[in-house]
Amino acid sequence: MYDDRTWAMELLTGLYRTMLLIRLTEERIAALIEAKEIKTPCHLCIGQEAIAAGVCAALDGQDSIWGGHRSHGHYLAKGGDLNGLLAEILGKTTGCSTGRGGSMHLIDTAVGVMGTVPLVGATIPLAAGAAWASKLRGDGRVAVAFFGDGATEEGHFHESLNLASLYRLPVLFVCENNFYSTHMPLAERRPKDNIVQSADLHGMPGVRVDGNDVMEVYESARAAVKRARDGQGPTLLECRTYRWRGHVGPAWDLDVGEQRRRELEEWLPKDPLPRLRRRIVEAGGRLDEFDTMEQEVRADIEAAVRFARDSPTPDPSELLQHVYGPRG
Amino acid sequence: MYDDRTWAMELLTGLYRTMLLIRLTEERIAALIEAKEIKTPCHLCIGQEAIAAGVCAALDGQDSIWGGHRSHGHYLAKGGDLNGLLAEILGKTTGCSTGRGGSMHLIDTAVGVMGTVPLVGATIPLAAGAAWASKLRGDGRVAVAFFGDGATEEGHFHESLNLASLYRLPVLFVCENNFYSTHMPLAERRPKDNIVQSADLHGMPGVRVDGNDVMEVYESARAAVKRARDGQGPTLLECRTYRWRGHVGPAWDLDVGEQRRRELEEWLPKDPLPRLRRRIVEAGGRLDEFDTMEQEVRADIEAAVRFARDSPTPDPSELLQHVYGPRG
Amino acid sequence: MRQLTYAQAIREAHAQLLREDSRVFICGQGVWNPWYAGKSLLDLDKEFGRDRVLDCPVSENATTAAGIGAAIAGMRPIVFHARMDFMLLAVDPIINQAANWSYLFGGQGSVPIVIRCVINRGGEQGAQHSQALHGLFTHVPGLKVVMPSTPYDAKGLLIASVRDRNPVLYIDDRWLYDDSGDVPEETYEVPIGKAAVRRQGKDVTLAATSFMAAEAIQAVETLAGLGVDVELIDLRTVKPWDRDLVFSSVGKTGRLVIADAAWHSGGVAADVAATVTGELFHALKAPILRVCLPDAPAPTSAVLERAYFIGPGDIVAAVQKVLH
Amino acid sequence: MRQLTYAQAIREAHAQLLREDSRVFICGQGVWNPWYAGKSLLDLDKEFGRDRVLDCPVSENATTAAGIGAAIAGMRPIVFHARMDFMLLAVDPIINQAANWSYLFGGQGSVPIVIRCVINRGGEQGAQHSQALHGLFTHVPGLKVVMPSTPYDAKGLLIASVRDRNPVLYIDDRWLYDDSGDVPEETYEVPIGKAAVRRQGKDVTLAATSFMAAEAIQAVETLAGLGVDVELIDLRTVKPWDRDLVFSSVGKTGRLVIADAAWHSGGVAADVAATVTGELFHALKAPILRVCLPDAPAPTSAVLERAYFIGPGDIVAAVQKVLH
Ligand SMILES: Cc1ncc(C[n+]2csc(CCOP(=O)(O)OP(=O)(O)O)c2C)c(N)n1
Ligand SMILES: Cc1ncc(C[n+]2csc(CCOP(=O)(O)OP(=O)(O)O)c2C)c(N)n1
Ligand SMILES: [Mg+2]
Ligand SMILES: [Mg+2]
Repeated sequence: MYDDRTWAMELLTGLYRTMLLIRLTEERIAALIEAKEIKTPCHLCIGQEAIAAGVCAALDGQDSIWGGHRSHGHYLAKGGDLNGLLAEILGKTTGCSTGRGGSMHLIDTAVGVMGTVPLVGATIPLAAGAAWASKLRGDGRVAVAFFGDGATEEGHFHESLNLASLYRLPVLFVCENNFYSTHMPLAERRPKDNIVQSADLHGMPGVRVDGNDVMEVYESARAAVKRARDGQGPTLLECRTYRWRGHVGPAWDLDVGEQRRRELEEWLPKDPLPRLRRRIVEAGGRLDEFDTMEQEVRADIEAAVRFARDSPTPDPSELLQHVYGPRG
Repeated sequence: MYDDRTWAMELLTGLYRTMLLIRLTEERIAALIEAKEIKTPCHLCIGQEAIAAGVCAALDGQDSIWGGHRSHGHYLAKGGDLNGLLAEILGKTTGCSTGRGGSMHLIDTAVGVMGTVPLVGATIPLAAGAAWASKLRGDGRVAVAFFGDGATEEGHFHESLNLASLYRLPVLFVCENNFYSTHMPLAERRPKDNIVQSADLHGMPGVRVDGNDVMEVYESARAAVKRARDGQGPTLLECRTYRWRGHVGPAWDLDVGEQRRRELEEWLPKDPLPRLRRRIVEAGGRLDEFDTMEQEVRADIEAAVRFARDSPTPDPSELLQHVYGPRG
Repeated sequence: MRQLTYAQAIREAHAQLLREDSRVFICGQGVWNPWYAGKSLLDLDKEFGRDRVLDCPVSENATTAAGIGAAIAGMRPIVFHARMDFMLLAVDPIINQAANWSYLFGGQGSVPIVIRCVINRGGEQGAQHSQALHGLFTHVPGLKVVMPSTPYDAKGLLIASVRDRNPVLYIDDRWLYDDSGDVPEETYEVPIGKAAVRRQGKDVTLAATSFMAAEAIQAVETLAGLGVDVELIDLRTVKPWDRDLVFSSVGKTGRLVIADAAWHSGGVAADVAATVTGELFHALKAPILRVCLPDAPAPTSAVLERAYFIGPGDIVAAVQKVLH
Repeated sequence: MRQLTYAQAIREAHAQLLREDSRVFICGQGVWNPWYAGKSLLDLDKEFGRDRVLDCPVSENATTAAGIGAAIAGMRPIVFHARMDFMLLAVDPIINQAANWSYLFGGQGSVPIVIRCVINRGGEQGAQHSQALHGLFTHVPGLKVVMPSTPYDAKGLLIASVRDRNPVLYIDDRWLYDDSGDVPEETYEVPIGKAAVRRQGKDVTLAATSFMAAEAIQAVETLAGLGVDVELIDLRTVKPWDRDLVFSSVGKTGRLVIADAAWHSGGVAADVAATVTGELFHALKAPILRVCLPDAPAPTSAVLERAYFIGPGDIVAAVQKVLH
């Protein structure tokens, strides 16, 4: 099913490195939460790394992404500054949002991370709007909205798909269907497991993707990006995956009982990292390179933690800055 | 296609009488607007009478209906008091809303007209809520939401369908697709002419109906009502029809140009009244009965106009009554 | 008397209402799980069944509007919003429909719904998970808005709200959930629209809402120690707020400070100040001061949060200011 | 100077902005048809094309939010709501996103959007087609809210709003559309946050908004005839409103009446009254009165509408009251 020409080793290892960076960063954050060093609520994406990595690998630097409450991975996959992420989560001035946003409000406009905000589904129409801007300017940029299965229950999800399709906006709607909205399983929130079908209703292609297969995610995203750049409008990707940790925080969240335990047993083996790793090895990748890569990534993360710890906290005298932007 | 056993002559003439009452009342209102006797904005349903008549004929007195800005027909079809309608539109205390609501806010709870309000799509979730009440009480009542094609662009249309389907609520979603939202044709507002498809997305049956064929409307509604009463949940009916007059007021609305003129030429021959009339005659109905019926209906309407004219206007001293209900 | 926490009192009121009135049901996000509602709804689904205690999809607008429809149809729904911020998606049915319904049908329709929402701020959650937005709703005729500050009122106001035939916004504050106090076991109502004098005093009237009414207890003790005799009024209902009680108190003290942990511009505090100036001007001996949040969104970093949120110290300072 | 109507002035501002700045576009319901917007957008689609002047589906939330996204991405959208009532469906993106965006990213994001909405009341339209809801938004930090009352300001404030880097609510009033006045042909800005003195006076300060500022002209003439010398201030911007000008005027007159055709409880009038009482108390010689709508939804029947809406007579009465 894959177009092998695209699977140059650099691409594979790049995808792996991104997923590893996300995984290890999230685990480090989990440890910092348990150590009570982090207070801001963190929604970890461990287990879902392939979606952020695969989609962002299909984008250019100019393209924009928009996320939600669970967006550390999106931020990192798009190239968001690691120091800025850790510093933000620790509430420091050097944070990507200057310590005013915390884990749920991330930004790095230099690399196209336009904003992540925790109102569920809020950035779906914002991304459509960014795509609208690109269409009006003809600048060829694509916008991506990352959101969860729960977000598809908000009416503006449908309003946004209709607008984007009607105006053929260059936007990707990437739904990370991890089958839960907080403690609520998908089946208790909608009659059918058919999120992807929303695309057809609104007159755009919808693709259901194995969200734990980074290569499948990448290929689907690349096709959708091409469509968008060619002026053919939006695509909905339903990436099916699973959240390993609790809705918020580091706990393994077995509290919600038997169902979760069974599901985890089924999903843990689908871990996207070993899957790509096997593939890389098949393609002739050398095992020792993984160790080097892991050492490098861990070093970066530790450096970021040090940077964050050493950074100053915001000065209370600046509390009222930035309520309004420039010129007012 | 029709189950002939149901087509007793009383049913046919009853449906005809309802449509005639709506048609002649709307035309009378049109005349009163032109005579500047009516100030409140009136959205006439001339041409769409079959939907109100067909759906309401499938309901019991206990069942509730909920409407929008274009709901004179729904009110009358459900048995709403004719005097109360005219008096309300003329702003009198004897109006169905005591002169506080005008044309766009009608109520007659005695016959199950629970409320019509002009925020587009607003009563879609309200009707779902009434059905929710019936499900919790087990009272076997069905609720009907009447709304237009434009209302399906509001996100809460989708939210409501999902809720109603998930909880199997006894509700009918009756979309009167007249292909316009004010001056905007359907094709300029959504990529596909596929409103009925929303039903499948949300896991309920969707039926596309010729909204100018009252018998087809009645049969589809009856089947949906049965489903609802049997606890099988909601149904979406997309009734395709056409608005003859302007979005608001009596004008024939040719102002929006060629397209409307062509469409009207195509739709006027589909007038639901002559269609049923032919059918009744085929079934042995006598022509002179139509004349008697028309005289009776006109007499009722003139009596209602007199009643409205003779009724007092509200007393300004009562301006602040009913801001809060009883106990408050 | 028996002690309950604020959260337990809310839970007990829900349970008793579900028991006494088959028309009552609860819907909204997070009602099956303590994550959102703390102990305030704990296991109600197990006790009363998931038909009457319903955890809903992420659809604030339709969930709230469906509750309104059910209320019009004769039920007594309690729609739950785990955070007031999320309820902004439901402003349309609340203001356009629930608030107007009784009036525009000349009293023939009524909307006996309780829309319960939680102010849940701090903890480095930031701007979109911290807002105290009651000031948006107190502007709107047809709505009632209550904000209990004690376990006793939390129970009594919820019961009164559910029994009221009008749409009532019931706003509780997550920061109060662990406070305990006397709570009778039987059902009782705390009347909507009636404030409570928490302390008699002659120097200054301090009118406070919700969490600030709780914070004020400490502030007035501090002030008493400084020889300042404060009359503390807990508004309890912010729409309609208790003009009679506030007026008679200010008539006596001639001084008024209002403490409301919402943005300074507009809102309840401004309405109380404006009304008193308009109608009791000649009794006033000093400027009316408002102790409110700065006109800024909530930051996350703990150091900024400490600078942003207000407490007893701010009240003490304001009271001293109106005395000199 | 050249005369234009209020509606023509708004239209000209739109046209000039579309011409001068390729980032500007207009979206919303009814922009292709005079039914909703009167002459205020007449034929702009024909002049600038339907890509930049876009008549949208009935999706207030997504249309507004998409405008916000486009603004964040560098455009200068003007989102149009033919009635403020309908905008309640878009309160979530306006308050949760647009208002907070700059702050919660530490100034790295900005939302240079204009959300234009129309107060369109009377004519027996009733409660859901009459609301003047600016008082909901003046409570919210991060938003600016302007309400022009003259053709000159209607043009100048729209231009200033579009050039501002913050989210601005531009609220015009359908009842003003046919008023004419001097309007320069070139583009100019009326500064946001600056009120205008419409008449100098020494006895009473009358601060009015939008339509009431226009009605006030007649009221102050009547009062002048009665020997009452009113200083009339048109607030023009209601968030942030012009403290300096209001304070200096009240400092001179010692008396203040505020006229705002919105509900009496809460809202802008209450904020102005509360702020003046808090900061200018010792300059006040009389109670501050608010001339506002009663705390009730709008009725339809013409006789009730006449009793409900306010005008010059109500202003005159209030001014006379604060003088005696
Ligand atoms: C508008 C809104 N409603 C409710 C919430 C509470 N909430 C926070 S996260 C969440 C779950 C969303 O589920 P999903 O979209 O699937 O994302 P996931 O957490 O699974 O990544 C909810 C309901 C919110 N933040 N915003
Ligand atoms: C929430 C809301 N948005 C916009 C409007 C303005 N409006 C009034 S009627 C109408 C057209 C609705 O079209 P449709 O639902 O198809 O009903 P029809 O008029 O065709 O019967 C619109 C957009 C409104 N009343 N409410
Ligand atoms: Mg999920
Ligand atoms: Mg239509």
